[in-house]
Amino acid sequence: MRYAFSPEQHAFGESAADLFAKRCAPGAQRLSWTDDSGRDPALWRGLADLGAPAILVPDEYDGIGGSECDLLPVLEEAGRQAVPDALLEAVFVGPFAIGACGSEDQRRRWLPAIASGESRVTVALSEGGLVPDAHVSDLIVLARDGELWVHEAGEVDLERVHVEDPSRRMFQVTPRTQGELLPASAELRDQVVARELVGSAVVLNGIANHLVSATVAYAKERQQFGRLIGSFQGVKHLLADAYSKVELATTAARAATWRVAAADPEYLASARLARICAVEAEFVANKVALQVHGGIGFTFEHDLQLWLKRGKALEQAHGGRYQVARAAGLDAVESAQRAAYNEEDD
Amino acid sequence: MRYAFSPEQHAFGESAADLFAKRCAPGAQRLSWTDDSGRDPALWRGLADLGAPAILVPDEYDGIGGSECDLLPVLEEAGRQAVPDALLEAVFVGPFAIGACGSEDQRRRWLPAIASGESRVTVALSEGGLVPDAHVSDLIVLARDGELWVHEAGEVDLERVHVEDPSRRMFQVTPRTQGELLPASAELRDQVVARELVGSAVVLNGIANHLVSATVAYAKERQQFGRLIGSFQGVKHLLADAYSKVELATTAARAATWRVAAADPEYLASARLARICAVEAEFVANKVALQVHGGIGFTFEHDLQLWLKRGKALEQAHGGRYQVARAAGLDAVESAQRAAYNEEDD
Amino acid sequence: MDLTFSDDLLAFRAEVRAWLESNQPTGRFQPYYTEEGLAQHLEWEARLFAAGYSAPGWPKEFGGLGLDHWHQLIYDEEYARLNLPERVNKMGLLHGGPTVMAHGTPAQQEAWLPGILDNSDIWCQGFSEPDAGSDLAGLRTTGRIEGDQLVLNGQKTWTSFGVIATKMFALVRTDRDAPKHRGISFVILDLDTEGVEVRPLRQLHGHAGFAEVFLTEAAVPLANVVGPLNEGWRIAQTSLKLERGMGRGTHTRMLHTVDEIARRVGADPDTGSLERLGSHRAWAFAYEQATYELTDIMSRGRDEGALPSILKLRLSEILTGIVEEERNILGARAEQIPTGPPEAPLPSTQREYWHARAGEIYAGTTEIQKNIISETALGLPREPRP
Amino acid sequence: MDLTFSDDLLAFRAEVRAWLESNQPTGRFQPYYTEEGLAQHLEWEARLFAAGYSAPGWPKEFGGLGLDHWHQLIYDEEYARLNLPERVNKMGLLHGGPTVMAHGTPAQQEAWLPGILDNSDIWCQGFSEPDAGSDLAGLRTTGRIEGDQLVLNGQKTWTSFGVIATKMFALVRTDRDAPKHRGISFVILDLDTEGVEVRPLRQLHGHAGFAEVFLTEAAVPLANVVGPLNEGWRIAQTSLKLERGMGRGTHTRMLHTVDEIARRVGADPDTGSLERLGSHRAWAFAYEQATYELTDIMSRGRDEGALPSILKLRLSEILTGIVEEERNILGARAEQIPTGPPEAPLPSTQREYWHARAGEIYAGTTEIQKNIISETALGLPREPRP
Repeated sequence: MRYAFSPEQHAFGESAADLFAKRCAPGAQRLSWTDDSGRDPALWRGLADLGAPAILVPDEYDGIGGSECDLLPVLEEAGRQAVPDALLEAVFVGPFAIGACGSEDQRRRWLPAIASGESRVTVALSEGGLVPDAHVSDLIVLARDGELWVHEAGEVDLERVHVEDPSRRMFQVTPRTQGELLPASAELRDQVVARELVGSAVVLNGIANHLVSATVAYAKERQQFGRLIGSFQGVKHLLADAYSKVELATTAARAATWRVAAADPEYLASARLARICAVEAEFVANKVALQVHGGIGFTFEHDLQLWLKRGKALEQAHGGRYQVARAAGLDAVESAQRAAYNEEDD
Repeated sequence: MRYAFSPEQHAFGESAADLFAKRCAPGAQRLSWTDDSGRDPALWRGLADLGAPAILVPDEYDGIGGSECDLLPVLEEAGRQAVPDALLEAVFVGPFAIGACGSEDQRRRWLPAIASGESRVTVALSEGGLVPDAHVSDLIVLARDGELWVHEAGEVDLERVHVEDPSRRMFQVTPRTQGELLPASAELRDQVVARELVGSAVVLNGIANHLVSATVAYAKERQQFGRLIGSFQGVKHLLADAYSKVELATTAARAATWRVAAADPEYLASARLARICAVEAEFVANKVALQVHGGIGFTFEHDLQLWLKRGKALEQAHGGRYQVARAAGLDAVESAQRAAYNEEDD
Repeated sequence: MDLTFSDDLLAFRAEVRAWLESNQPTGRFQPYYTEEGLAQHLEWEARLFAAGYSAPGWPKEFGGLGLDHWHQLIYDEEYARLNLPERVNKMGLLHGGPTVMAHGTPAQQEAWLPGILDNSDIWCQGFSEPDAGSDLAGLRTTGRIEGDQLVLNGQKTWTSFGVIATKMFALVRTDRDAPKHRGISFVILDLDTEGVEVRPLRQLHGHAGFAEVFLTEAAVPLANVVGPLNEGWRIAQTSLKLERGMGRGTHTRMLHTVDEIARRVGADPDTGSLERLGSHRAWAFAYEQATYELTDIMSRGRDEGALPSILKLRLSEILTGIVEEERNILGARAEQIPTGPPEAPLPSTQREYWHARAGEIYAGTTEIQKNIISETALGLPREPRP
Repeated sequence: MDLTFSDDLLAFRAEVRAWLESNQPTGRFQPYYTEEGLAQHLEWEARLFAAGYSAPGWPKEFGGLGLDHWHQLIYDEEYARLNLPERVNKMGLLHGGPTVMAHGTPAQQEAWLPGILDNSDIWCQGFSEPDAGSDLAGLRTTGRIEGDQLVLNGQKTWTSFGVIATKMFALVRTDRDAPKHRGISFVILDLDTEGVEVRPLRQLHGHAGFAEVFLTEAAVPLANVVGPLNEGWRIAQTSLKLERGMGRGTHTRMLHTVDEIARRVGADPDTGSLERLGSHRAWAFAYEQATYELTDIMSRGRDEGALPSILKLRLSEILTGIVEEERNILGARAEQIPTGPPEAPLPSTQREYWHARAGEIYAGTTEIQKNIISETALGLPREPRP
């Protein structure tokens, strides 16, 4: 067993981190808020050059044929740097959905362009839900009547829906045509859902990680009552609590990603568990970060808001906090019943 | 408006407190644990002399015809001193149930003896639930098929069921006869339920109050790292949090008792709300008390266990933590719908 | 115990309700820091003033209604019940004005109080500084006496209503050699004084009514000091106590938000949502009752003890719990807003959300309240000084 | 990343499972501090010893199985999976023995280690004192050198297995003039030494295996000091680190308790219970995986950093959450026990309940872990010393 990233995975994450630092520093991101598109083509080009959208595309369609685990450091880093882009959909859920659920013909038509970055894909798995980054996507995967459908960009009407986080771009998508059905089994659709859940958990863990570390840094420089505020137990204990939760959630998301990639029998349940931990850990980190920053964290000028708002948005996106907890509860009930049945069997 | 107890109410509470201090000090209570009955007839006699069981009995049946608010200081004090006796049932819920729900004949037969303390009553409002102090009670009120029934002591079989708190005496009661139906309307039965909920909240608040104050006292004398532990923010903040919750819960229970006594249209909903606050506040006080006491609080010899175990038992007794919260949620839904309806009406 | 409102109070409630209902503005106002919004607010304020409803808590001699604590509570409940516009001169009405009444000279009272009532002056508070947040007494803005003038240098921040205010009551350090809590004075300054620069301070939820105020050799008359020189800390307690005390209509707005959640839950009730709703409703009830209890105590002139801090601590936690639950119920829709940021302020759900979280910080953070409660109500020892 | 167990480990799991399943005792044991219970435990221990399964983590040269971290984890998981009896010589096997191996002389190792393996000696730990709980280094028990003897005076408490132990490893102050963390020595004493009195310490849930140990002029050979005199604090870190690290089968037992709750919820599922269950299951999964991650780190000889403290902190909170939920599901039945207190110890639901809460206190309280994490992992400054 080895929980650490391989040297290649680590290097891949570092390259992505460098790219994000260059293209999406908070200052640059603020400029994008008044921009109509809000998206940086050079960021996408850079990711494509790194091979990010090719990782989950099989070799035979000009992809890299890598593992979900390879993308884990990139998604974590995207959260850590609050990257303003629906990367989760574009490099993780989208390419996998088309590769796993598409027909041979569909794969041949779409995957090579996805792998090269020429064609960008986005996804909305909740029926009627908003679609992130639809305005810069060439292919849009939508859930409808329990199936997955692909729409090409020219065949849909987009209406922008404003959201609290000015870096997010969300759209109501109205297809003008029926689109193409991805002929997937329910099992394959579950595999897509599991990737959304676990990938979303990984991004949230990155956000939470930054919220804690930025707050620790602030607590080491802010003085009140003649002391660094980070020396008060009232502050230390809040941060230790948040940090320890984020650490456990990060481990859980890595393990769940492994199970999802390995098609472990428990992959869907594990993805749900990882997302529950990630949401709860980010929730606490979000609360503590703003509380310890105090007034300064509330100013529009302070960059903390990037992570605060992104975090709150992702707590509710990709499944809903309590909906996922309920599903995980049902998983636990079923698994306990199976265990009891097996014991009787022995 | 006046939230403070009247001088009479205050004096009544003080008298009860003196009686409890004399009869139920922790040392005496420990002796009762190996005692078969576990109950002190002198305590009951003392309470009867104070008039406690007569308060809710109307004048015309030799009672005092007082208000539920008059008994509030006694019940709070019973919690604060962890009195080993089902007082809630014997002086609050029981006498009210028979007075409110009994026929004229039943009232005439039973109430005078209840008021004088000659006859003791106990109650179990959850169907099939255990009955506290049935072994020292002359009348047992049970819920069955949605109605309330009275059984006399000689007509039931008792089986003691051991519980974690060695001061509590709980019984499975099996009636040998049908008993007498209390011919009450659903509305009157709700009034009985409301008294159980709010009375239980008041007792819990007393328990929580002691847990916090005993822990504050300990934190002022225990030294570690060359400091009183009560000077660490890690300890202070836990205690301030628990204390503030107990204070609010105490106010809520007093207000709800008033509404119950006044048959305010919201009396049942208010009783539920008071119980929710009491349970949540005691839960936190229980946790903090043991945590701050540390190892010493875990010893069998330390008296903290009296309140720890009583508190845990009462969190679940008299309605169940989440059951009451659900019912209160439904109350809120209905009240919001009524409000919306009235607004439209305007 | 007696928890009924007197007939007198019930009659007053009916009277206030009738007036507010028939005089309330139609439609929602723009934020006060926009030109249109300010005009809307001032017109409404003028209507309140004309009817004598501007300062219910002020003594009649100063132009108020002279209401006692209970009548004020009723007034505030009715005002909150209709969700009427925030009072733009709140800092003058509730903090600055009462401080001047308690500690000012007759000349100061005559000079300043009428302007608060009729909004010819809008007041703001100059207490917080970049390095003096929780540690308010660590403030560094100085006041140097030159003849009959006090020359101010420093920076104030988090000045609510700062962008529309004309006057500020501020704490400044007039004796640098005195211990931290001494040598501070309480002074009133005109914001058009030379050397005063007001910059809007936008918050993360778009609200832009707060300000930073920079003071550079700003000279104000020494006569503008309220109370004795160097006694400002003591004087300010009047204002701080009011700030840490209850917002008298807060419980009404809190119960209203719970009702909104209840309506949404009611559309598709499940036990999980009902349980959480029940708990939120319970604590909102407890908070309401504790507000009444504090009013009861104040109206009898009894010592409030740590109750204001207890209410502040619980208020912020109860409210954040409620607004988080609102997000849970809205789910993915919780982030949606009608117009695009960053130009427009967030609409009510998100505004109230962040405002509730701010409540754990302003007017004494949660941590400060816990220190106060544990030291005053519980008598636990202070932290050792470094 | 590679999160699969090697074939070697899978084979070992099968082997251990097969042996444990066919050799496990039938029926539940009485508590070890009863005569009957001790006999049952010792018989089971003898069976483990005979099969070489007594000390899986000890090197082969000392009679152990010489298992590496991963094999030990597998062993502990399998042991926990069958809910097998607690090892009564845990303090010797996991704490005292390894400390003697690391710091003892060959003569000490030869004299003491075999007795731990075959239970001819049962060990207990003498660290805590009435006034030295969280502040362990505040211990007051003294050791006075007289010739070749160390004469002990003082009191130890919270001595688990104290009532059945024959030997204790203890920390005593041998230089009163040295700073707090210096001048402490690590010494092994026979509990039948004259001047040693062991009194059972009953806990609130009836468990009576702990003890208080009173030392009055108890003379032990100076040769029983492990490591250099006055270096006991450093020596004890070996033992403390093990204590604060993971209990290797804890995650298995935790998941088992969640399964029990799931079975009860399954009988009548509602969204409230399912949501809480889902959350508990999630954190139990995270704790399991973090246990594996720590094993991974240790097996590579890499620095564990604050991970043991993180695990300890989260473990106790996750576990108390789970046992509280068990009470919620049992409702009014949660308090019921089969036999009457105070004679009998509480049955498993209540025993595990209080034991979980004790977990927030023993081996470094939650507050101490938060201090450690914030100072070591996050680099936050220490509290100023008074």
